[in-house]
Amino acid sequence: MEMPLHYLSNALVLAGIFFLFASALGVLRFPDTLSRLHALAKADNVALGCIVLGLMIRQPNALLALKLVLIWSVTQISSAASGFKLAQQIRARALREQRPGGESAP
Amino acid sequence: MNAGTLMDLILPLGLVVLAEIILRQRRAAEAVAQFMVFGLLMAVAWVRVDAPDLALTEAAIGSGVTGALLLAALRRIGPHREPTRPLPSPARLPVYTATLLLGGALSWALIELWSDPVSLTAAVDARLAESGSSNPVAAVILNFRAYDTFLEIGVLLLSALAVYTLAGSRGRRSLEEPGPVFQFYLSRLAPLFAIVALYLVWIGSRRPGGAFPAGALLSGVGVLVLLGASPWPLGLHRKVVRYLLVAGFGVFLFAGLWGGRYGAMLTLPPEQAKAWKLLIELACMLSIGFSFTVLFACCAGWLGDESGEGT
Amino acid sequence: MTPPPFLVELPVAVPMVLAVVWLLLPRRFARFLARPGALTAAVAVLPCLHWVWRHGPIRQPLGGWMAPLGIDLYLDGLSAFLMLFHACAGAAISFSAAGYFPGSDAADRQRTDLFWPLFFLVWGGLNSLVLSLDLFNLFVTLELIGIGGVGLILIRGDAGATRAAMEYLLQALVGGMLFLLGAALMYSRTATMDLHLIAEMLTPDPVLNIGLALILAGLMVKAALFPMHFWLPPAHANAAAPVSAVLSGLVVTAAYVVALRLWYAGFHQLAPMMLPPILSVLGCLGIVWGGAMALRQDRLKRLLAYSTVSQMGYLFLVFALASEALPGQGWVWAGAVYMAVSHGLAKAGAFLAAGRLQTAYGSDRLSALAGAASTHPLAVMMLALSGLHLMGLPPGAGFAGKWILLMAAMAKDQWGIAAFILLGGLISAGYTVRAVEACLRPAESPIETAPVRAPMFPILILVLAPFVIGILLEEAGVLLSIGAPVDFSEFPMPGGLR
Amino acid sequence: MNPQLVYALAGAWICAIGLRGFMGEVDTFRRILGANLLGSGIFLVLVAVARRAPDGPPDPVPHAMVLTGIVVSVSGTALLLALLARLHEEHREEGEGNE
Repeated sequence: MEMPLHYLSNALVLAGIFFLFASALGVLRFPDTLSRLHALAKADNVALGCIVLGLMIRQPNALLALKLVLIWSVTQISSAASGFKLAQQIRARALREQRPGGESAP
Repeated sequence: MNAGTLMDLILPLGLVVLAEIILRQRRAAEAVAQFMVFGLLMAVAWVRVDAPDLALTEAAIGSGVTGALLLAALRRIGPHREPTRPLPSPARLPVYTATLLLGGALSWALIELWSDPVSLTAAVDARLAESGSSNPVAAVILNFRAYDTFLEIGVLLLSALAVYTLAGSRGRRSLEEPGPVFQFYLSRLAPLFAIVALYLVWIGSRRPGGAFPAGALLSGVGVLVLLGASPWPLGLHRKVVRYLLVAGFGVFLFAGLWGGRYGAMLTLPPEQAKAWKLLIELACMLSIGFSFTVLFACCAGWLGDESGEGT
Repeated sequence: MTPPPFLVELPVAVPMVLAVVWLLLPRRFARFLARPGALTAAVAVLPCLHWVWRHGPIRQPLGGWMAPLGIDLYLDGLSAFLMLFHACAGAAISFSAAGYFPGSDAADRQRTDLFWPLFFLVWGGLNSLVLSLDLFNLFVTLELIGIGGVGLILIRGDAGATRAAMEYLLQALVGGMLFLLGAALMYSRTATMDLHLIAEMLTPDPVLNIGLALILAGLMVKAALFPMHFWLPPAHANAAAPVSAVLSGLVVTAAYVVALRLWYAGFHQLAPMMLPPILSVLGCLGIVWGGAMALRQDRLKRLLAYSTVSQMGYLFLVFALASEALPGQGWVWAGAVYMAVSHGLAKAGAFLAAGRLQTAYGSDRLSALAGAASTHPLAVMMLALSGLHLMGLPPGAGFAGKWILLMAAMAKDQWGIAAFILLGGLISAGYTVRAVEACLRPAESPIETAPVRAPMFPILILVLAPFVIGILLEEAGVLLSIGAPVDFSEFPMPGGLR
Repeated sequence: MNPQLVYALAGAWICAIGLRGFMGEVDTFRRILGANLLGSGIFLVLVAVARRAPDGPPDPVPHAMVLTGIVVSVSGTALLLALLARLHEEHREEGEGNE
């Protein structure tokens, strides 16, 4: 019974790392700020979710697992709030500038 | 070559390279972002070197508060600051020689030092029972070298007071009205951070924690409230502001004078030590949190003196 | 005879209690705390002085933990003498500052009132700096004084005060960090931060040399020795007069005293052969450079700031002159302390006098001060008297210090250093005469001057104090010899030491 | 050569880079970052030195010193940044004033 759980947690952590890599790639490659913000918020949360799940399997007792979930939920809330505020600022700046090209400064 | 030693090679090398990259950044905003990453990597380094207390404090203060201060000041300086013209080449020679000299001499001295590790671990463990806390670092901070911590809280109080002499800056609050999402976030997380801060202070005497990371957490709450709420009244003529600022230093001084009766200043008799230290840590947490909030407000230019004409 | 429980910590605790009480009091009562508070802080030193004079040095372990683990305060002749200096200068500056910062409207009053908590905390820090024996504790105290000094500079400073304060803080921070790096190396070799314990374990080994070099580099930045002094003139010239008096008189001297205490605690065996000559060369260059720049200044406060740089150059000569060869070289050590204290007192008095002239005439430009001698004769006389101490003319303590350094230089036939000492005296005579002559020139048209509310007697006390020390030189020598790390067998003054 | 020496050497070179940043840069903002790096380097050296003993708990005294050092260096940095921001505001006002 021990080994399959071991492999499962390794697999989950690896998946998390892959998502992290994907989000980093997204931030570098996407053209404008809003889509980069999108990549950052979405992929990071999924990655952290996978890693937390993978680690929870390894925890000796339930309290540590609960703390990991708490970490993940606080990150989830704060990235949502900061993502919203960032988007608000970017949109406000884009409206202010109203350049014909509409290209918002990063 | 297991993963641990591999990481112990990559992390220090990464820190050194990142330090050089930070200074070579063309735009200041990128330099600040990388400086915050540097702070977090440093926190990981503290964990690898068996210093959990420092990891907490470095992550909370080193990258959190310092990052917030850098960003706040940057907003007023202009984030796209190019470095002004670099030093003329003849002036760079002494700088580079001094740098290499310092780096080389330090590395050589450290290699020389590594052979015989001398430390005070035994001396601290011997007297740990009398100090009223089982976490050795908390014992050293609040008992054996309490005078250092007392003066350091004085340094923080001084920098907060010094910032008020700078006040009266007409920083314009150009932030839009905080949206409902931010209000929701603020109303849920601020109490959570406060509870975690209190937990850190409470657990401080047994496991890594203590007043400094807790204070930094509180300053995070303060910064959030500053970002969210309308201009917060921080004028020094308000009684609550003055009391919060001086709480840590005042309680520490009072405890020191109270201890003076037992022979020397800052003597905490073993039976009362635990109670006194909890009181001191709570007061220091409040003072550290509030002082960093005031420092953030001044860097952001919101510390106008509301004695009549506000910002 | 065990000392009373709270004796050593009193001069540190009283100013800090005053700062806390100032912050807790409602605004309208806080202003009445200034003068009585300064007096209590000054009087708090007398019991220590009395105890040291009768019973000798005390080593007070703070918190009851002994040296390697805890931090010790060490009350000896030198620290009692310097705390007396801090008390006298601090009280005089407080009485003068109470009149200097009237602060008319509310906003201005709120900021100038901040002078008092900052000043009391810096005062407590200075007393702690002189008492402490722990390297890391010295680092934290130096930072406390540095950041307090920056806060003081910003209180009603002139236009360039913000930039000067920033440069001062940058240098103070990095100087402190170099000091901490040196202390870290010392700790990693000897597992203690206590000066006397390190001194006992001192085997000349290269790691401790590097540590000492870093510590001295940090202290040289903070004491504004020649190559690292560029932050000092703008900072001291742009601050308000009482603040410049605190910075130039007390803070710079305290950083020097830490270097003196380190050197004589036994670290001089550690120093590599070429360190003392480097320090003396830098000292001589500092004397000439500071003096030459002072001669060229057109503003009085800037002239006095450069004079501080020049005088600090003098003080660093003592490291080259104090070597084992000299029999009973305690008096060289005492000579340096006399010079440091007389410079601190005279410079504080000079800055306060310059402040009076600046408020009266609206600017401290020498060309604008013509006719000052007729309208403000006492202030100009104070300026002249303090210049006299800088020159080192008898019977002041400045003269005693310079005379001792001169004789030590000749005894070790360091003729170069002796020549520079005399040259420095000539240069300081030059810029003093230049400043006083500018005030003596008759004004073309009678200028109405603004009323000056700061009292005159504090400046009188500050300028006359070095004379008092000069007269009581033997008692001062006996006081300094208590618990001193050097022997005083051949005190060269007439009558020597009983 | 146990792993902690690598951290100590890294700390030494971060100090060197921080000092170069402080002395070598002209822009004050970079100099403040350099001073902070110098501080972090010193703290890394101090804590790595505390971990020299191969076994047993690390030496708590340098840990306490670094905790104090971090708060001192951050309060110094905060005051520096407030001064720098204020300086830029004064220049901008002068700029607007005499244009």
